[in-house]
Amino acid sequence: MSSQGHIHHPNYVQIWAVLVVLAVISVLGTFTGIRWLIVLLAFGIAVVKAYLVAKNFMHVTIEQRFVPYLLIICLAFVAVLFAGVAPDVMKHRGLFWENRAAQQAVEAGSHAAAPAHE
Amino acid sequence: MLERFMTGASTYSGSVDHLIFLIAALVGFWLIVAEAFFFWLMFRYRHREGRTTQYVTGDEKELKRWISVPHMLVIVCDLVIVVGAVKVWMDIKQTMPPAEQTVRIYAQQWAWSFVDPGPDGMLDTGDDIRTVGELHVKVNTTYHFELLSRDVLHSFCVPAFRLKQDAVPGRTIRGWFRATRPGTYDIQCTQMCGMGHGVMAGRVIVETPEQHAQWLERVSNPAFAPQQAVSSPAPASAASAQVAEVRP
Amino acid sequence: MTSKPIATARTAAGLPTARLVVWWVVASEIFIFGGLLASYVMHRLGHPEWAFQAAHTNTWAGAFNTLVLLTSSLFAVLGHKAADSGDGPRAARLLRLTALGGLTFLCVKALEWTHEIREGFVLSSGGFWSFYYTAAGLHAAHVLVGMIILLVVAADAARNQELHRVECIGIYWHFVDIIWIFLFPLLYIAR
Amino acid sequence: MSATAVHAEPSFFRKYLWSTDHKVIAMQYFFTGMFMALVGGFLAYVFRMQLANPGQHVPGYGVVTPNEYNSLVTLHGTIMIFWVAMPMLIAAFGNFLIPLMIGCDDMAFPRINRLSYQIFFLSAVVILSSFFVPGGPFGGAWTAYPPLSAKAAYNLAPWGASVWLLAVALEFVAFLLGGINFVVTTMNGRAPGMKMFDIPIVVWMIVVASIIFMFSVGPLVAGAVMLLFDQLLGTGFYDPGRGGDPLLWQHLFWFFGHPEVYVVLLPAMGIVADVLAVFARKKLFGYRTILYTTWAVGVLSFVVWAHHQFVAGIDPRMANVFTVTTLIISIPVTEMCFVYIATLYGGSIRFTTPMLWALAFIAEFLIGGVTGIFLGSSGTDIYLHDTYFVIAHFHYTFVPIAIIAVFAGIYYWYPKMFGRMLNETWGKIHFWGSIVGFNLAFIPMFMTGLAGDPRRYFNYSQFAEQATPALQHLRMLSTGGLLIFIPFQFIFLINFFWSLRHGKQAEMNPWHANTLEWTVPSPPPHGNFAEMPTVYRGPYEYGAPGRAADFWPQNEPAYNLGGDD
Repeated sequence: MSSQGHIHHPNYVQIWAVLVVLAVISVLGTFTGIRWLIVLLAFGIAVVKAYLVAKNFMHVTIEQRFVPYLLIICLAFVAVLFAGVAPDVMKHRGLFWENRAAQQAVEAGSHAAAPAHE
Repeated sequence: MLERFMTGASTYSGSVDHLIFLIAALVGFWLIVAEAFFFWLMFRYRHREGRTTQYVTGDEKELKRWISVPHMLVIVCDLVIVVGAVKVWMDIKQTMPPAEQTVRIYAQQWAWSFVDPGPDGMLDTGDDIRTVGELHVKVNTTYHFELLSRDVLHSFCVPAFRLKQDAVPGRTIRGWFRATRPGTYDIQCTQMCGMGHGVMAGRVIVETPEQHAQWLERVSNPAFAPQQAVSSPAPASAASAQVAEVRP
Repeated sequence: MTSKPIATARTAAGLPTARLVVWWVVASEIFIFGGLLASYVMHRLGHPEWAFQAAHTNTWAGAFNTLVLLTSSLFAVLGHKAADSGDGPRAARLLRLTALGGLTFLCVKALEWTHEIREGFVLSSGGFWSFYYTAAGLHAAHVLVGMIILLVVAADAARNQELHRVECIGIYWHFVDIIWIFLFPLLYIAR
Repeated sequence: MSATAVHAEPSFFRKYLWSTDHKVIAMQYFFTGMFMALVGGFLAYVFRMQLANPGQHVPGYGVVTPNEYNSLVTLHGTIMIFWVAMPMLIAAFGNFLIPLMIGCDDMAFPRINRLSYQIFFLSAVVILSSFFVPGGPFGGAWTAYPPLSAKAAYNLAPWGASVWLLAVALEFVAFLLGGINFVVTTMNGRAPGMKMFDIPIVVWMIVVASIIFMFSVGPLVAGAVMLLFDQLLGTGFYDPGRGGDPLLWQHLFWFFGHPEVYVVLLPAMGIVADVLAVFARKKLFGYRTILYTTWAVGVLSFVVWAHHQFVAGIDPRMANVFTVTTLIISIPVTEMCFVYIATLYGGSIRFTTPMLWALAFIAEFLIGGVTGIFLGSSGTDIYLHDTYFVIAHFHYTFVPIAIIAVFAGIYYWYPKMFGRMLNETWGKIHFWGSIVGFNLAFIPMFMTGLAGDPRRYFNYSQFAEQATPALQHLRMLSTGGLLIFIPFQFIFLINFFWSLRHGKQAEMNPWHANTLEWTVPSPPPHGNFAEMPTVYRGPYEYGAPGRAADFWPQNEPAYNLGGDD
């Protein structure tokens, strides 16, 4: 494809409609009150929406090959960062160490009435 | 080998030294080989009138071998080093031999303070002994320590024990050591902790059972205990002295 | 723009330089937001009690903003289509609509934040709120920058100049949209 | 504003201060970096003097207080890495070489390029201004670990800490803009015929380095914003008391900090590669091998960061993972060094000044490389972490990178940059003086480090084991090395500025090199090429069989018909 645009433009309004519906669903999901369902819906739909936007609006899939690879590599490195950091920051106890401060925060927060004003 | 630079006074100081020696031997060998070959090439192929350079792309099999074979050998050496390193690491940081005694170490700007369980051997009891700047331990006794920080990052380092562990505020980090040689050894703070970082010293005093008993006897006498804290020499007071003199 | 260096006009990599640079910008932005959101996620998973703080966020505002950004993205891509067909003025109109969407987004956010700050939830009143304002604020800053560029590009496009830029700013705008697509569940829904 | 003022002879301001010409911007980075190097060097001089004779009055400075000492080491590190190594290696050489070497007239985005320098200049002004703010400059080490860096109550530098952070953040922005420009220019702006494997190694390396920087710095930019909020707006991102975690910063910092090592290493390697090939009159040994190892290093550099944190309180089990990755990354780097050495085989080596520096880079960097193994393997790092062994190790990598390789580049491209030759004799004197001083300064540190000498101590009076005469003599020795090193740099400066006017006129291609920058007049005119070149072959065709000349310029048609087919 070139910027002088000899690309086939799909029906963007349709795609937009799908995106809106998805957004609505993910909000409606919160009314079920089932935690795992809410989270699953929310993030599952987020991924789908992101894919639709990237594919149809940003035209990633018909862009030069290296572009999608580039973006995927970026996401992979972010995942590496998460994997390397989480064992120390996400967990509050490990081999011969424990994050007392965080544990206490969790304790206090879970009981407090208005945790925002801790 | 490292003994020449710094005495080793813990059970694992020897294994650290051996690992350093192993790595030194392996990488030393490669360093010498590489440098020697490098300088020989420099001499052998220095410019002389009428010498034409050879057109070598580096893809020729027989030449590539000169890279690939050493390359494989280096990988082998790396494997040896990984095994050695992980073994020592596991021994020092990932295993905890059963404790015969447990002490608590507080780091703060800019002094070390220690809680010794006292005669009953239990922390957080009435007879705990708090000292500043001096950690008294029995020789040939496995100590566990709980490392805490009151303000910023510090690092509890006893070079003679080959021991180093950062103290992180909000966290309790546990480790162990077993002193093998009576004597007095430096405690350093090896994590930048502000103005007094360079004077945040302490001493670990490794005592024979008798000496240790005497010390216990001396400090667990209630009349003495308070002064023990304040009258403890060097670090804390020195630090504050430094602070005082540089304050504008 | 007669002074554009030859370097800018070349396309050895097979796509126009302007679009290439946008992709690289997107790539580096992925790391900025990636670092921030990764930090947020691992804290959030470690601190279930933050859910109490998160409960005070206004899901409806977030949802409405999601629709606003999705719609503005639609305008942006329609603008790209118009630009491809050489219709500069139409592309300009659509880009201005896109910018209007951005403006709406920021207004809603402003109201939302005013309300929350009134209730006493400020940047420093708890881990969740710190991340909430920082992440949403960083995103809002991108929206603001995007709007300015949109208007600049629109001004050129209206005179049928630099039409290829319509697509480039579009790509950036869609990226900002995608960031929000993830911020919405992260900050509003997951509790 | 736009770069329209090309044909009309522009005013001094437009030509040198507001120019969009990549060569002028390169020079701006070059001289800024040179100036900052003098600042950083002076800081080093002051704290080395303090260490050699503690408490004594330091000539040209005065008595060093503990707080000042911390600020000195902090700013020495920060300035040397962010305001000397990066502008010199990436920005100065990148800006000057990339368009010339790939055969185009300028950067793809000249005005973004100018903007990147202006932001960089601003950042330099900000970091220097931190010397004069109330409370003095930041002294929490260049790693700026919170909580020390987060609270003025801890670091006693209410302004310094934030100013430092602001300067570093600005510098990141500048290099993000610059880096994207380099990458895009090289991808799209290459001369017709220049395929992937016809790009000079130095360009490749600068581009890969820019990509590594762009990717690794992102999380730290976010982290810096969070730290700034902690300092100024009372958030608790890194405050354990309020649900934050100090280790998060360490991870974000080193996720950038370790790749940063390769960000500066690769361009240095690239400069050395080009100089080696030219003066050994020899095709690089395995161009593709070098390229593949470069990419391998680039990828691996993202998975080794926590070897800076073995004893920092991370989960001990993670340390094993990072020990393994660290030793893995040593393999491509070793391979790269082997290939460079092998390039000399069968050559005809001219020991000109640039070649001396390039060879010295390899000889010294090997030492820096192997000593890294001691620190990368967790077991020994327990003992050596944060001792002078670390300092000796990374100066044996960074001095070859930021000093030796940069000098190789300067002595090699000076004729092209300024149209005159540097004085060879004085160049060689400068070389030998610097090398002797450098080794004398840092070899003793390996020994004190093995004796457990902790870094960032302003004196050792409190530490019986460290205050021994033997160790003190070693410290004096290393200060002596620095005192030898510094004066020879002034020899260089004199040579540099004298040659600007009185140096021998340089012809177009004084070194008989192949790459495109040598096919234009020295110094190149605005727009570089009278007619845009076409590339017919790789950059390292030296001593090609069946040719009279032992070099073969990239733009020379196979049968020299002078036609441009």
